[in-house]
Amino acid sequence: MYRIHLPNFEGPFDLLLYFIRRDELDIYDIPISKITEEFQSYVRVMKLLDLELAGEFILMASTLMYIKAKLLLPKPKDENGEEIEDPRTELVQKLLEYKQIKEASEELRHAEEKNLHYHERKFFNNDESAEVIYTNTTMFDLLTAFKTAVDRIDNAIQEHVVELIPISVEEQKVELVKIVNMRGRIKFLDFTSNKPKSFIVVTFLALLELIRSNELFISQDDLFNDIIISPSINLN
Amino acid sequence: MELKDLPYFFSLPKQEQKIALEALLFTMEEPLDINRLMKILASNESNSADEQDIIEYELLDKIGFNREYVKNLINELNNENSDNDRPFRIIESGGGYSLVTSRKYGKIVGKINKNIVRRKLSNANLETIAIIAYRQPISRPGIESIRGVNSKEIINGLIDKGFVRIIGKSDAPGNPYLYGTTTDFLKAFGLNSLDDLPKLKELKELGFSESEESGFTLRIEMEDESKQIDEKNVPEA
Amino acid sequence: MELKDLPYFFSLPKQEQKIALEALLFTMEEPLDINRLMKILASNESNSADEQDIIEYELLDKIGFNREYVKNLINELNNENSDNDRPFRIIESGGGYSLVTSRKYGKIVGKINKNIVRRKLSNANLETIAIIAYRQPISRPGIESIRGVNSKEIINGLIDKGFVRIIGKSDAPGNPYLYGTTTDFLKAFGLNSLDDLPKLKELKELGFSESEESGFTLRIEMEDESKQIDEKNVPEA
Repeated sequence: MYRIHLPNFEGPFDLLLYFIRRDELDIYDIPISKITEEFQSYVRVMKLLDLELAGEFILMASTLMYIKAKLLLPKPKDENGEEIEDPRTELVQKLLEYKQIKEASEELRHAEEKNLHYHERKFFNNDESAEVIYTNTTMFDLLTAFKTAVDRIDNAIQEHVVELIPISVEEQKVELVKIVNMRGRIKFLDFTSNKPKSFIVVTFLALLELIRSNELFISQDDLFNDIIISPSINLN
Repeated sequence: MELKDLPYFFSLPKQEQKIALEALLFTMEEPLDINRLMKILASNESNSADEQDIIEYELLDKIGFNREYVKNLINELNNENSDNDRPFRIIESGGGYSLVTSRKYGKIVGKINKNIVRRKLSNANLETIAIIAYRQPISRPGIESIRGVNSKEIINGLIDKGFVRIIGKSDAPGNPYLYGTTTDFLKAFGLNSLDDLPKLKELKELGFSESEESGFTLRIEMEDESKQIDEKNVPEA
Repeated sequence: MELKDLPYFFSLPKQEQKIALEALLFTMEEPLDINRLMKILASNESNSADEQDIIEYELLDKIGFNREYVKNLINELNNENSDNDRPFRIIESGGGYSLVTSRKYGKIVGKINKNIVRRKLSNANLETIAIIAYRQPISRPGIESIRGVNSKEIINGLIDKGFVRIIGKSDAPGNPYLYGTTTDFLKAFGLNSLDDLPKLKELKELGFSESEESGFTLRIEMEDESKQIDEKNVPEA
């Protein structure tokens, strides 16, 4: 069984933010029906590929449907005749909070890279004369250490069936761009038919990255039809 | 008023002070914050550094041996070590000063011995540690409500890496553990304390488009949070 | 016969080789004997230091990059560091090379800092003491079956540190010693008694019961043990 953590989308919020950024939507006024459709088609494609989708995506799809439905109803008013809170409010707040952290983590990435090559001294001779105070001796440090030890047995007991994936996402990205540029356009399901699941997964992940970086373009005649992959030409 | 004795360290020639400082930090297993460093340097052979009251800081300050003086020694030492292609530098990170390899030789050593190279965190890891860093103490449900996805494995992975630890228990139903960041996290990101975390953007700055013609006003309840984090100083063991 | 690639270390200018050697020893967790040192230096970026057979020692030897060459680098480095009043030296002791303070600066540091040493228990130490704390009385084979590695040195080290003591002998073949924790252990971890240890049941949050694929049997075993520990009150000296 596969449990896919898409490298590009850390979760449903990330995917939603991607749609919002791509289509230059106003985060404070999200067009719910449009984004619900986008989200659902993403979920459908994942299902089409027979990939097990993290439950959170399904949950988000239904949350979006719920908000959409609520927006269609006449807006309830409170006793002063003022409109009660927009059903999108909570979602927007969550998206903003997520975005706030996401942007901070990008800054942390720079800090990490800057400090990657500072190495500390690792070996200290035991100086018997000095009085030693250990600084990492709390109950929780102990608990964490015990957990790590027992986890290791846990992993050793598990049988690991590791499916070897002969190609990496990086390699497949190069390959895809080459093929698409050569043939003009390809159909995703054609391209991946009769291929092992691992190949399909890697291809799909490569495709997602390429779409994100605008190196390839995809289109679909209908939600359930094959995805057509073509070179990225500015069609707008 | 006069100093009975100049503390041993300050009685050394300045050049030797610098080198002694480097050697001192070499023997330290934990970063040394400026207060403890001053205490050690100002202690005399006769008194232990713990007898702080004996140390005549004010008198030392008067003759110019204060924090600025010591910080200046560190700067000069780093410059000399850089000019002479020496492999070590003193940096301020993880709560104080420590001696580490220079970036140049750190990179070289990493190429010779790949085992010491720190791998960069994955995006999921980075995102999660950012949430923990800014919102600590925070429980797993708290983390998951921001990320929108199950984060158990990621949190446990960060614990294994030594960047996150349990710092308590929540009063919320089920008493979930509360997580916080460690000194190793600060060190890996070159932060001296949590106050050094990059400031979170104001929510207003986060909007994607400037057009505010929408008919809805949003009640934003989060604006205080960034302030909260600045003020809060989560204790580190 | 020719070398495919000169190992990265030997491709550096000689002066940088010396300094890189100093930085390398700074980052090592234990003294490096000449064999392991050679293995690390001779490994190429492309191969790990473990793939010893790939390393073409003979060819390296032929072009002059052998043990004598490396020992000579160390001597030259020590001489230069001495001439320039640098505080560090490479010495051979405890089974290999390590970087230490020079005698002069070692003495100076000793005079400045007669202080309490702040140290962190290594993960191996922490893990072993956790196992002993939860599973006591436990024999060395018992500890090793959990850790998966030989733990003799670690256990002896913990005895030296005063955290662990022998509390009896097992009836198992060979009558191995049984280990338990001490009052110093309780003190260091801020516990009043072993009853204050976090219950194993609380590990649930840390991911024992929820991992669908993982050892069901293990879980059951552990739940029993937590009871055992609850009921059992291991005598403390």
